[in-house]
Amino acid sequence: MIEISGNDFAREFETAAVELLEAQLARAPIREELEQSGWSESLWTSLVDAGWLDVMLPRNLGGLGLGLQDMAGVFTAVGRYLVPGPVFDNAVAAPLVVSRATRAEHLSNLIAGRTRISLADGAAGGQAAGTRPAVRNGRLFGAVDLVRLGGVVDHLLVVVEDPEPTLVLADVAATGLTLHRRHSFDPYVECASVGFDGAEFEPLFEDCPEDRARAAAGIAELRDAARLLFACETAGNARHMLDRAVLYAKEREQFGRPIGAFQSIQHLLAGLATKQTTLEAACEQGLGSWYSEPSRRYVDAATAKAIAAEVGRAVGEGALQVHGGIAFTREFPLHRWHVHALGLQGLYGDQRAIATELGNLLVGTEFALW
Amino acid sequence: MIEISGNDFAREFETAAVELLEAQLARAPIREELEQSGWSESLWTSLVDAGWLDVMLPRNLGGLGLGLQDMAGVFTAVGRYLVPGPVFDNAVAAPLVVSRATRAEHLSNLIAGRTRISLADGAAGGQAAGTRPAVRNGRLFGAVDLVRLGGVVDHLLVVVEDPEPTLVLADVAATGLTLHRRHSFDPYVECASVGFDGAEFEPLFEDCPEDRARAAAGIAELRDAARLLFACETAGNARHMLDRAVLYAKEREQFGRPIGAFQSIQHLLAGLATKQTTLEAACEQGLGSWYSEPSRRYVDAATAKAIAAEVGRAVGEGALQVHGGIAFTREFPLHRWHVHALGLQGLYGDQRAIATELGNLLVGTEFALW
Amino acid sequence: MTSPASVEPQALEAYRNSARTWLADFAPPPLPQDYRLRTGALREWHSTLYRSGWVGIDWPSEHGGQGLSLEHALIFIEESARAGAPQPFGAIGLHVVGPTLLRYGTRQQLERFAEPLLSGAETWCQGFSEPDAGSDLASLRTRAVVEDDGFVLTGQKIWTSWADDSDWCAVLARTDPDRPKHKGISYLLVDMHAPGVTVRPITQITGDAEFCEVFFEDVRVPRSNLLGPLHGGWELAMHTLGHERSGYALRRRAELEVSYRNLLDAIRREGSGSDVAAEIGTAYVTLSGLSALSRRAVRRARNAEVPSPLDSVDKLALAKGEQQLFGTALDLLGSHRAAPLTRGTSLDGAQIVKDYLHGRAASVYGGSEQIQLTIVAERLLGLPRAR
Amino acid sequence: MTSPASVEPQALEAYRNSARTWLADFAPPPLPQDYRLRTGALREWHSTLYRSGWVGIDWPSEHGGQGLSLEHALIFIEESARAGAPQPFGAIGLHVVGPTLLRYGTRQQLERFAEPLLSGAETWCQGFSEPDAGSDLASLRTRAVVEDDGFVLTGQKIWTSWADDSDWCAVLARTDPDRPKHKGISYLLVDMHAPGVTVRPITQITGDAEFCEVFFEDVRVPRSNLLGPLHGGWELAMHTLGHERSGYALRRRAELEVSYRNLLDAIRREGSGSDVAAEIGTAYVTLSGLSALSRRAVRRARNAEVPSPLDSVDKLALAKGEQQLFGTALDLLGSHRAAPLTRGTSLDGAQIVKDYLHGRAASVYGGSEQIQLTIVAERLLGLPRAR
Repeated sequence: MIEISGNDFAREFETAAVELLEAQLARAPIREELEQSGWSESLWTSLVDAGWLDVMLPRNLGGLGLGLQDMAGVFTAVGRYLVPGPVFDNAVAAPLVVSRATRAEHLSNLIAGRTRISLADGAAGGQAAGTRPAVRNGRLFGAVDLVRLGGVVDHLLVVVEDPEPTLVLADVAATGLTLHRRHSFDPYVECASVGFDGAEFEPLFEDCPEDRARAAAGIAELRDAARLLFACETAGNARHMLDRAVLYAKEREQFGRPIGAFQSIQHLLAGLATKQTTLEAACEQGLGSWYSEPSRRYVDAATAKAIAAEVGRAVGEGALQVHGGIAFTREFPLHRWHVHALGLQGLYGDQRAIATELGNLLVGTEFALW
Repeated sequence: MIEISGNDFAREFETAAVELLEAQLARAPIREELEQSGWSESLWTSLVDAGWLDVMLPRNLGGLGLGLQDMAGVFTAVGRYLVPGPVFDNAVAAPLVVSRATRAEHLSNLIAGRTRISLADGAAGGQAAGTRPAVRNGRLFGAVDLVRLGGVVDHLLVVVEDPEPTLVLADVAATGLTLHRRHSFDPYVECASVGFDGAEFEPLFEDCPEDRARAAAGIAELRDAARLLFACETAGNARHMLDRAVLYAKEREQFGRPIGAFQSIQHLLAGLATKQTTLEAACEQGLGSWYSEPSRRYVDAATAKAIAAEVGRAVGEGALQVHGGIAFTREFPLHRWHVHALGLQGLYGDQRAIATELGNLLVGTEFALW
Repeated sequence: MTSPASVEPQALEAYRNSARTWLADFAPPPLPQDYRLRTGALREWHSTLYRSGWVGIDWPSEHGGQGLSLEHALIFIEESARAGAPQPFGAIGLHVVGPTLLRYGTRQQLERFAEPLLSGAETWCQGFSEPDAGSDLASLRTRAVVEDDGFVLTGQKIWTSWADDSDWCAVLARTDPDRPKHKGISYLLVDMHAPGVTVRPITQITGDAEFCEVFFEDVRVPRSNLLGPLHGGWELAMHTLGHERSGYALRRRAELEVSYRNLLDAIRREGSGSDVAAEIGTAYVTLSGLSALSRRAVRRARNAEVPSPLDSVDKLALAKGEQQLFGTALDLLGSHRAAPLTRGTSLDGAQIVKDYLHGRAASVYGGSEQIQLTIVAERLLGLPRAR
Repeated sequence: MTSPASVEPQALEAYRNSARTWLADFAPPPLPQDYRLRTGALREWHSTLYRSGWVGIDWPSEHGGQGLSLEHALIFIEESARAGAPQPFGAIGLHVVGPTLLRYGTRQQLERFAEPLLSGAETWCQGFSEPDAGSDLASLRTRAVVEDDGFVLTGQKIWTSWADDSDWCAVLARTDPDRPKHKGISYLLVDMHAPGVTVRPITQITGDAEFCEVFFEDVRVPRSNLLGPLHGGWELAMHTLGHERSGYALRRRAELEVSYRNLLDAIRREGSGSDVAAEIGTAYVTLSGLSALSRRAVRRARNAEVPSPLDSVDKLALAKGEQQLFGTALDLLGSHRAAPLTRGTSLDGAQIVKDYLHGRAASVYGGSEQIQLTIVAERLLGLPRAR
């Protein structure tokens, strides 16, 4: 359980999210849609109606104007209940960007119209810098290899770093934009590759030094937010798998007693619980320093994501082991969480990629330690 | 236990070595010498008298003219009984080199006179190429940072790779040669750094293309031999630690039963036994292909050493854990084996260094697989 | 026990060459993705192999085998894996049921079952595990009521590979519920076409459906289909599991080497950094360790030292090696772990994710990691039994 | 239970600054290598700290403390570690015995013992473990025979840190051999200068000798030195161990960060490859995880949720983190692991090997890894008791 001292909103929103999801997932049609396609339009509508997208939206656009900390509990709930959809993109990325953008009108309109967007950022897929989106003569070129949920949205919020950092909006139906849906092992996250070949776009910032700095800060903030909230989502996901494994260990009997009474299973689960606790604590730390200076925010978000990458996978592998054969059948649902965690593991860098990134900063410069 | 099919010598020599060591180590003065200084001149004399240095020595020099396979069992015994001294250098390196050298007379005389030598090879300590021994104008320059047992020998067998590969002999008392004994955590392996600043030497090969090729092949063989036999020594060392831990787990009682009846200890030890068995099998594989083509020999020796590096340390750490507090007291002898294994782990590369070396070969070229 | 002399290396090398040549000529069929079509192709492949003398290589010739050594059989397995050829369709029969049949079968049973098993005319599955008897196999509940002329079988089995395509099933059933649980079990050869047998395939998380549930409802099994002694099936089960472990490790190792080769080829096409070198080198070292263990397993088999607790060592090392190899491969997919079809990488992401998931099961099937560790602790190391 | 309001961040920051300034001014003494001289210097340091108000920071002021919060105490621990200052000599008294004394001591006992404990005038050691009662602490055999005016203590303790320099020892002894083993134990405060007490230092594999064996032979302990109820010592022992775990983890974490900083400094001086970056980054992430856990531990302590099974989580994470950090450092020594004084490397090899060996003991002392895992499994996860 992730707790942020002095913040009751996060807990309240989490409780509300859990209630909503329990109710929605109790409905057979939604469960069937999810099982068949990994997507349920009516589940998405219900969470939009519940106001998930409004929490961080500025008040002048009709939102609650709250912060990222307040959304943390929602993301752990998303992880625990395996909620599909571009929640981060619409409930976090769009509000963060719209509040920083100097040409925010188009994005405000999309938000007001409940148009779904996906964040298209080459950094999410660890893509080489030279292949990422670039603006040339007022048109968009390059590609983003990994756009989560690229197949269910109408607009892309594109991170551009060449020739200067900026953020732009692109309509997926624009000419010069091609979108390939990609086969995924995780039916809950349909992915797409997006190519830009002279595509039109709507700028969100002016082309002046001040705006470039604003955009650069916005991109950094987006990426920190992604790492931190995907860490929270992973924490929720892993919490679910760990809880299921503990429950199974209490119920499943072999050799005349619950398997949870065997020391090997006990210690396996206790090791996972140690990892899980560390992950939750690291998420708290990242959330707690969200409003600190950007370098502290960056380090704590990166650290939380690195720990999430390791723990999410390890808890899944351990939970599979505790469950034994049943876990490897498609009809037993555990694997959905595990495969989803594998996808989260790689987004914005796995533990080794982030450790190398941090290690280079630490070794190379007088980078602040604790 | 390491077995080489179709070779009874190795087993016989091992049995003889074990008998010798049991008898010698039962003698209180030798035990005391070892406990105080990690070195016993009379133990060394006894194994020289038992003929350890003669097994691989060519027959024309009064040896048995046997091969490296036949010495494998001696090295596992060295590991199990934690025998100090430059056994590899004198029982393996010197015979291998003397049988290849074209100017072998000086080395033959040293061998005949039972003069102790150490192998001085920059590769053992993973030293940067530019700092290793080089011949300039007929004199020796450069350094070897890590010479095992450098403090108890009279002569060094020096690997030179610059300007051309060759092997030479240097008297530790020669002018231009400085030898610094280095503090070691392993009293059984006194180490030294050796510096050459225009030191005289005795060449073992002529300075002609044919001899350079012979020397290069000799150096490659020496290094493969070192990796393989240090892997065998590690296997013996780890076998001792595993056996002690199993014995302790059977005897030590907690909560009214032997700790070996607890699944956590059972599984810890079973995991170590799996590693240990793999190490012994890898040593067998390396020994079995010793007479194959050099690339096969190289790969199997490197693989055995990489596995030894990982297993030796892991078994030691596991054995410490099983023993608990007692293992961390100086008077309980287990730590001697463990610290010795740490030293062996790094010699000629630990698991990561060797994996990187092999990986680069595999990725870079059409290197033969199995 | 006398140790048969090992086979001449030259003879083995010649055999390897002939296998390689034959496999190059009779290029194995590219397997269709469709499961039904694939099993058809596999049956055909089995038949081709049998006609060419590549099935039952180390079986006695009086029972339709080639009468060669285990080393010969292993050579064909290795070469076959390297050529990318699938295993013969009747792998369960050949490797799991077959050795137990050879060891415990009566003359009549061998005459009836051996040759069709080898030829692939009759395929086999293995009915050991049950929903409530996984690691604790001896707690199985499937009953076979003893009658004059045979048995009446009722119960449920699970994790039965390829049961829906099998003609026969080797079933462990409780024939005496009153005895201690290990001592009331018999080993029955059950006709899968008999009335009362129902099969339900289970789709795995890899998307394949090789496992099945099998339901027996008052299935009549003639007395002649009892293998080994009545109520004495536990010994046969242990024999089967020991052979399964050691044989499986040998075959699976050859397959892992092929997977490794494919991974390496992709990395070579791609170019790579030093970090990849360490990972790919580590995987190589691990697989070399498995290869070294397999030499020992062959030696044990030749000396009739099977089953042995060292089979469990092999299985543990194999599972760890498989998980390490495919875990590394998954890591190399980077951010594309779950969406593995990626522009600009030559790694076969879809295959890697499947292999990874299959690898996670390697520490579960055929006796879980926990069970193997306990076997090693108690039987190899002689530690006191855990209570 | 009400949760006290957390302390104002500004107040804490000011406290941190004053600690930092004081530590910079009163540079801690460079410790002599000689053990005797070193303990002398450490005693002096404790005394300096006490006089300046840096000891007993979170102890109630009526017992000689500063009456501040746990956060304040932790800030001083962190800053002290960062300044390279040693812990005060009476660490066992302050962190292990002290909290139990505060919780269970009578007014008279507190008046007698609290102030000299804080000032360092009297130093303490902890006599829990015995040669045959390690993980199974409750099986301890040291007896304290109850007499009219007190107890007569006989037995042997082991792993008693700094016993040879201690004035008092907190001893667990069996006062009723006829009760179930957890229910016949009492917690006694024993004068180490009393007749019948003998101490034998144990040299560790790091070369230090902080641990001792302590022998009690008919040592008389007055009735007034019984802490808590007669035969009720087990509850006190659990309280002590819980505090020891959580407090130790907090202090040790700060020390690990200093070790990390030293390692990083050496690597920066040396230059390095990308492989080192991954390792050093991984260690940073691990230590950040411990730092995050410590924030939670402070929250628990503030809410009086100690002892908790989460203390065992912290201890497990700490031991793993420590082993990972120093294992990495050892690996960075390359081939020079056992002969650590190397030309041309700025890594302090001798210190790294010592730290590595100390780290291996981290999963043994204060309750082994196995014990902690069982506590987490049964008390945090609610798994059934292992039999």
